[in-house]
Amino acid sequence: MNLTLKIWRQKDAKDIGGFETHEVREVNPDMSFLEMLDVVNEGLILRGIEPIAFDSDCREGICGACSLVINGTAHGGHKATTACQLHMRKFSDGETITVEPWRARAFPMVKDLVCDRSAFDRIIQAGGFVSVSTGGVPDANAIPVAKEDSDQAMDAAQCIGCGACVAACKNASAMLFVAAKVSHLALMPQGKVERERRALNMVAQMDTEGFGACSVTGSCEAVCPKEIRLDFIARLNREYGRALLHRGGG
Amino acid sequence: MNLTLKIWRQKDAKDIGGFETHEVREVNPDMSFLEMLDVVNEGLILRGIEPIAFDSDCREGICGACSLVINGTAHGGHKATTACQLHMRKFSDGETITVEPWRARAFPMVKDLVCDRSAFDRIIQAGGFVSVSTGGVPDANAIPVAKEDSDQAMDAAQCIGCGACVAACKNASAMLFVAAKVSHLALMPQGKVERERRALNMVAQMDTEGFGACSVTGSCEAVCPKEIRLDFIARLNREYGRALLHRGGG
Amino acid sequence: MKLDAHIPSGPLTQKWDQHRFDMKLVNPANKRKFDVIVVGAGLAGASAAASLAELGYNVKCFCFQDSPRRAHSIAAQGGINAAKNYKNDGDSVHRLFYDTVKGGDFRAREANVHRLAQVSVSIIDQCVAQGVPFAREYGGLLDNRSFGGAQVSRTFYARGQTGQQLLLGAYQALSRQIGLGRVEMYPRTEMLELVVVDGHAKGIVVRDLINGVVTSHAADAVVLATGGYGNVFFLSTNAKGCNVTATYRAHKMGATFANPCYTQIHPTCIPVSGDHQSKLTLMSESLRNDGRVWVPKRKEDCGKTPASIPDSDRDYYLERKYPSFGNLAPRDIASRAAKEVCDEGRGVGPGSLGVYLDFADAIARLTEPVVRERYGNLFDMYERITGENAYQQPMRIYPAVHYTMGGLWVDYNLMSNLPGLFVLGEANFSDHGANRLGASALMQGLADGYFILPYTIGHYFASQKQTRITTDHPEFKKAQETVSARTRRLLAVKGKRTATSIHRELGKLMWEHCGMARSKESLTAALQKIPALREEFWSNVRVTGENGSLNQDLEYAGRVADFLEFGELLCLDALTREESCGGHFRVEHQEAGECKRDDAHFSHVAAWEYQGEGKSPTRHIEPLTFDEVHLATRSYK
Amino acid sequence: MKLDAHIPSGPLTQKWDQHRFDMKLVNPANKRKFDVIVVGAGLAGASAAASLAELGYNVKCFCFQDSPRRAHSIAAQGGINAAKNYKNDGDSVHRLFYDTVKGGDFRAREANVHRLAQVSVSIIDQCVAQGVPFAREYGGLLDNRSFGGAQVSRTFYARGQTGQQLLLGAYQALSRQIGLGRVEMYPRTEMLELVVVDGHAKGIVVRDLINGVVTSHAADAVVLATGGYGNVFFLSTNAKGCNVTATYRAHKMGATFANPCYTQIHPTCIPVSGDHQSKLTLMSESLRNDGRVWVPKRKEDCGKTPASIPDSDRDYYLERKYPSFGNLAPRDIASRAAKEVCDEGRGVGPGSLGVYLDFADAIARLTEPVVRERYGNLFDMYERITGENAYQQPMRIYPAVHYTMGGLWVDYNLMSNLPGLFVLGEANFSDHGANRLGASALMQGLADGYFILPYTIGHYFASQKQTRITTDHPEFKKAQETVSARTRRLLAVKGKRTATSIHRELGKLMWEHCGMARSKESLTAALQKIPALREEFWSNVRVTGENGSLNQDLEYAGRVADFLEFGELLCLDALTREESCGGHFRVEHQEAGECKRDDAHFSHVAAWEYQGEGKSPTRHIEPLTFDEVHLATRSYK
Repeated sequence: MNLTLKIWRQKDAKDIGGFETHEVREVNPDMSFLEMLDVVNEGLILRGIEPIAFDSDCREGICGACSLVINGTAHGGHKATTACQLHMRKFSDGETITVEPWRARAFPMVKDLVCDRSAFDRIIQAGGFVSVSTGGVPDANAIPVAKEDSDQAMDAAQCIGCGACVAACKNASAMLFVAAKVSHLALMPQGKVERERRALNMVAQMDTEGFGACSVTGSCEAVCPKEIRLDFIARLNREYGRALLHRGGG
Repeated sequence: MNLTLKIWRQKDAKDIGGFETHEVREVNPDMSFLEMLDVVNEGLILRGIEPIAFDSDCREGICGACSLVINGTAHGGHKATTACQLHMRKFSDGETITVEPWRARAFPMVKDLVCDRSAFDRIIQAGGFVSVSTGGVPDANAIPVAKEDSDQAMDAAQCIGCGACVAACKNASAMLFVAAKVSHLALMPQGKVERERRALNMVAQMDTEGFGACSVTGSCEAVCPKEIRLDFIARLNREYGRALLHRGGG
Repeated sequence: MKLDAHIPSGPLTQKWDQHRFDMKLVNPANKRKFDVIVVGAGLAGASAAASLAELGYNVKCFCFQDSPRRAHSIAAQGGINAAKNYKNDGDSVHRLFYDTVKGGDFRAREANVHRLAQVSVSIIDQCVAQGVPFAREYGGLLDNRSFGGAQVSRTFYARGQTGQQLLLGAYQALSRQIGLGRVEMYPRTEMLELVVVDGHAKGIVVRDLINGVVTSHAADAVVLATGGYGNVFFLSTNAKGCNVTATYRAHKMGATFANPCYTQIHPTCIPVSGDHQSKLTLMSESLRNDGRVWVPKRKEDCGKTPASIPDSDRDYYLERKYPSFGNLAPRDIASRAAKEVCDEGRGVGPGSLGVYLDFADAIARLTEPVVRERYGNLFDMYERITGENAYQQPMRIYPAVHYTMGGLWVDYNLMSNLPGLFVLGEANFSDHGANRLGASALMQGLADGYFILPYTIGHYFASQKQTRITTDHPEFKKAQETVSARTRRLLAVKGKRTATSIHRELGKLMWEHCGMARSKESLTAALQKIPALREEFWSNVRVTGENGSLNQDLEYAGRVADFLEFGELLCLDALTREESCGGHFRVEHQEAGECKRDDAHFSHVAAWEYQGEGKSPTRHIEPLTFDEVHLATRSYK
Repeated sequence: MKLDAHIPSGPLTQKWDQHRFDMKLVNPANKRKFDVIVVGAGLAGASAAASLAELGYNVKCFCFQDSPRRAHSIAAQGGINAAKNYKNDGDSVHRLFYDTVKGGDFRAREANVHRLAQVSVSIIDQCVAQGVPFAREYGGLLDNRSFGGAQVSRTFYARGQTGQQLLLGAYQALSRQIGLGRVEMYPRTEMLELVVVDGHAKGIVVRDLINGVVTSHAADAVVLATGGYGNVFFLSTNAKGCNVTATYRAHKMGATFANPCYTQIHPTCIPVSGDHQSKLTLMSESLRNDGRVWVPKRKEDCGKTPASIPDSDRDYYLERKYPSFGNLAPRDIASRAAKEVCDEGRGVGPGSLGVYLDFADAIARLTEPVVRERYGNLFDMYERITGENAYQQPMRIYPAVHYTMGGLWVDYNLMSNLPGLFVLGEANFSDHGANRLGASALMQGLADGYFILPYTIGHYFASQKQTRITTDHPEFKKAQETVSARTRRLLAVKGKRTATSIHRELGKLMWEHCGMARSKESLTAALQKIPALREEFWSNVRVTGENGSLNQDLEYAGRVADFLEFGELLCLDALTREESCGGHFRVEHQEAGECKRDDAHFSHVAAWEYQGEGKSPTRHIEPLTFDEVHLATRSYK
């Protein structure tokens, strides 16, 4: 198949950037989207042109590195699919495809399709953990956890931190990301102990990083490659409310 | 002492059945009720007549096998006493005693005084357990249990599954039986983990088996040889309501 | 025949761990290819069936009761031992091991007993995880009490209904597997034949007790967990339905029967009150923690009301004879001491066959409410049966047959000499030697089912070239024909005595000739009388009804027929064992009224091999060696 | 050079405890005086960095990804082993030890493996305490499953994303320390040189990938946890970024590289579909618990739809050849068996390089919803990649490079022959011998980071007279200059081939000459071709852009340059090891198609010492002795 790519190029954070058009010939429909970009890049290199910079690593949908807005939708809009697992058979011959980076104030641009998502790391550093150090913990079976709770916690814990939720949100809110971690840990007895401190600190850091407010449109849930549910945001709001009530501040 | 017995005889599940009268002479007042029936049966055998079939095993009030309605009351109406522990000194010389099986749609007749109580087993199979497999459990002292909770759990756990509660109930309800197991397990931390699933599944199975509804007359409590209290039914209702609220369905 | 116990080599404390490692395993994905039959649903059977199903085996479980929740394990009152040392009073695996070997009068295998003691701690953890409501202290941790034969508090309990709660735990685990479709449960179904193909146990033939239909079931292994044979004495604390049929018929198919003469007489039962009695009722041994046992010092006082006998005229004979254990002397010792004082004419109550168990001091010390909390249900039970109030007057107790230490011979893996036939719980002979300590039966049943068989059965499967047998095999046809012929024969006698009357006669004979005291003379007499009684049975029993429906008379007659053969084996074993040990007291072998063992000649297991009807069975021996515990005269003084 | 593994004396089971006692300690108040560099933030790196910071050391942690949460540990699907024996199916520390030694084909150190098995139980406790949502039973306790190469269920898992959840646990522990200011984190930063001063590792030189700035970092110890070298084969299940650069450059500074020829080919990957492919995708080994592997018995049937081939015409070759392990045979065995049937022309799918993994029986037995619950995410992934629905037709799978057992040589303390240089996780060679068992990689990574290094690093600090080195030291300048020169050289070639095309050519060469089967002939050929390809690279590669900004082409070219040297070392090691063992199959050394070890000559670790460009490396050996596990032919039949 043959395709036209309209790809965002931007030399560095200071550059203003813009779309560049590339014609791609003889694309194998079994290729993944990133493999298609690899082929484009090899062509560019041979022509002495710097290849298109984009993040990727595991290429099996779990590391959360890849971060392309494809045809206006984060990861391209296929259910539970990251860009690296999107295959070209999902596109039509002759199609024009636009490729852009995540765009959000809290995710500053680096180059081309690469942005800086370290704000997510700082939110986790603010409280997205259980404060146990190595050693001295009870036997793993000492505290039973209801399967339903554990399953729900796992639903939330699956978040790969890709940032698609932010990219998809008209407010560039990080609520789904924060909600996933707060819910994961609040659902398990191990994490309940410091649930209030955690919710307060993570929300405060989220605000500091400049993410927008949540207006519950559900666009985050729609693009999430791990199908993190919107109701975790409701849980985060409850956790946060509970924490405010018990601890004040906020 | 001499007695007249009016005993239910029924060849098999299809037979219509009816009362048979037996005169019994020289009954020793120290005999248990079942030992008195043993004597009657030996007499029948020697006359070439099939003895009266009835269930019994431990004959010390704990296995729950015996299941006689004596003078219209399950187990004969003495406080905390199964038929096998009822002694003849509780009857008067010359008395006429009627003996019938449990009667309930969910306990189909088998023969004479024997009925089929396997519905109780199926209710337990639906959820009357803690889902732990052998091995890999925490140390027995890892989770403290308040003595009061443990004692209450034991009050409920004493149920011997005889079915007198069903036999005594005008609706043939199994609520006391189900309540005892749900309460036993819900009262202890080990059982709390799956309390909701358990309550929903056991009640659903109880309904499937064709037991009637509970109208809280207390006749079950009155005949229970282990004095399982009516307030466990209130607890079951709370557990069930809680489960419906959290899990839906029902 | 050579009986190889397959005891692992290496130091005693490491045998089980090393063996668990050395045993072959069945791959998890392959377990579903193996079918296991479990007969019996008491503690051992239910725990085994549940655990095997959890591991992935296909399990069929059979019981004669209408539900697996009714097996007689449910009646155990007192408790279950475990070497947790929660009381910090000096218990340890080694001490539980030592107490059990000594308590068994040095007639058990050291390796088995040590494993039992090791595994005991896991059992308590397992049962608590299942939700068993063991007694707790106010702080929320588990309570313990002491029990006969032990100098530490290592017994866990749930009021006076420990057996019930443990059985319900195992029953619930089993029910979970039934609900998941991993165990097929057959209640009201009695095993009548074991099927052996090429020397391996490959299935059973059963009768559906509701409709009399006889069916065959093939499997890769058969597990018998069918309890003890105490009802050979007719009167015992066993349930009415307890019987020797499953193990005895396996014996007739080649499984050796070990130490049948080791029977336990429990010292604290409610005395016999008349000829009508269908069973005896145990009063939990735990009562001996606070009750004091006595009889009048003088015969003349025996008719007086106990309250009227001053302390100085009472003989607290256990405290006198065994000062360090006192009222907590082991069962065999306490039983014989009771017999002794009654033989001296100092017994109390009807027939002078009783001794007092007196709580007056305990009530004075602890108050009546405390005594009621500890033992209320036992006092109530006593009152229901005797019509007497034990808060106001002493209980009367007397020894009664309670437990049988003998059973099918098994090796360290709990496998009988017939490969593929495993035997668990009271049905095997393995861990208690010649006398069982209190609160150790529940421990052994659950150890076998939860923690031993699940390992050893896999080793059998993985070591064998498996040949798949179906119920079309001629051996199944043959076994079915045996069953039918037996039924026809029983129904055809149409004699003049009930099976009950013959069973009662057998029981009386066994009690008198082979009960608490045995002699060459009494045993020789019994060995003449039993065949005659058997002859009487087959020529004069009356079994009513027909095969095709629920026929409790027929079921029972079949079991009595087995008791009539088995009783002879028991007496023969007692005659051959020319020593006294534990529950086996040969009057010829005593020293100051105590058992006198003959270690030089009888430090062995006697396992009997069936040789066919009318032929004497062959006695095989498995020597017992004691490397850890020094062989010594057992003393509780 | 003498390689001393510093294995503690004493009985195997007590070595680690004794060693922990014997090691010197750093006073709590003094720990803050020590700086530690950790390179890599996967399971081993993140757990080490977090644990060291918790202890009080100053930690700097570096990773090339944009966040430490992305390391390729995250992609491990199946689970993590631990000898908890929660399933009561026969597991123990000894069995996990034994399985691992045997699974590694007797080419690992007993002492290391035993410690790993011991520590495994603590790992699960630790991860649960962190909130890792492991799969649970309804009763609330942890679930386990079985995994390739094991006959017990000892694998803990979190759906098909165990690696993700464990990594996030370690990442969160690390994040906590970053938040507390105890770890300085450097994402998007690549280590390019190790700095050695007076024989001790004293720091690293790194490149900031955003702006190309090269900086030096001094420390008292350097910890490499930089993963494996599977991408030397170009196509592997590794992430695109995985590379050998950190370990190879340390090797060039003097660290010996052990057993590079031990590479693991994973049997259950999605087959290659075309030339464009950038990586291969693993389907979790857990699928083999319920899926059955087969190919047609006859070549002629290979083109048919699988449903049209009757059972009698299918060859379930793993079940046939290895009946006791069946579809759960270890990875190397299962991979070679797949190659064998494909070599016979019985492969299926494109290029006939595939075998079926069929769930039809599992769906019939368990129902589709149950199969969906167990493996739904894997079936979805399969469908995303292949467009095929594996509920309706069998999956096609084929072996692919997955893991590398070789790595930098370390002693028992995880320290390389360069004092102060510690190596953890897949980057070292230590615990898996010649083949790794399923679900053991996560175990080893976390064992090293949480429970081993935190003890041994203190011993190093406390045993040395510490000399404080700063980045002003000439060795740092030298290393910085090496980096700059290399960068300039790469940018200067301006040739006609992309780094990708040369890497792809190297990978194909490695796979064909040194993949699932190796021979003297193929290896000799490879050793001729690789230098030529390296020559081609340095004369004809095209690297675009400049150093001063994000330049992924430059980063990649530097890594390919190292692969081009390292591949030669790998082939040399394979040529020198004249035996077959585990993942190293030399066609000259086989017996009935299985590996034939040569214990007389090759029961040792081969550790290669770099001698300078263009010179042959020196082969050192560390003999392996087996005191606990009897050396035997590894059989899974």
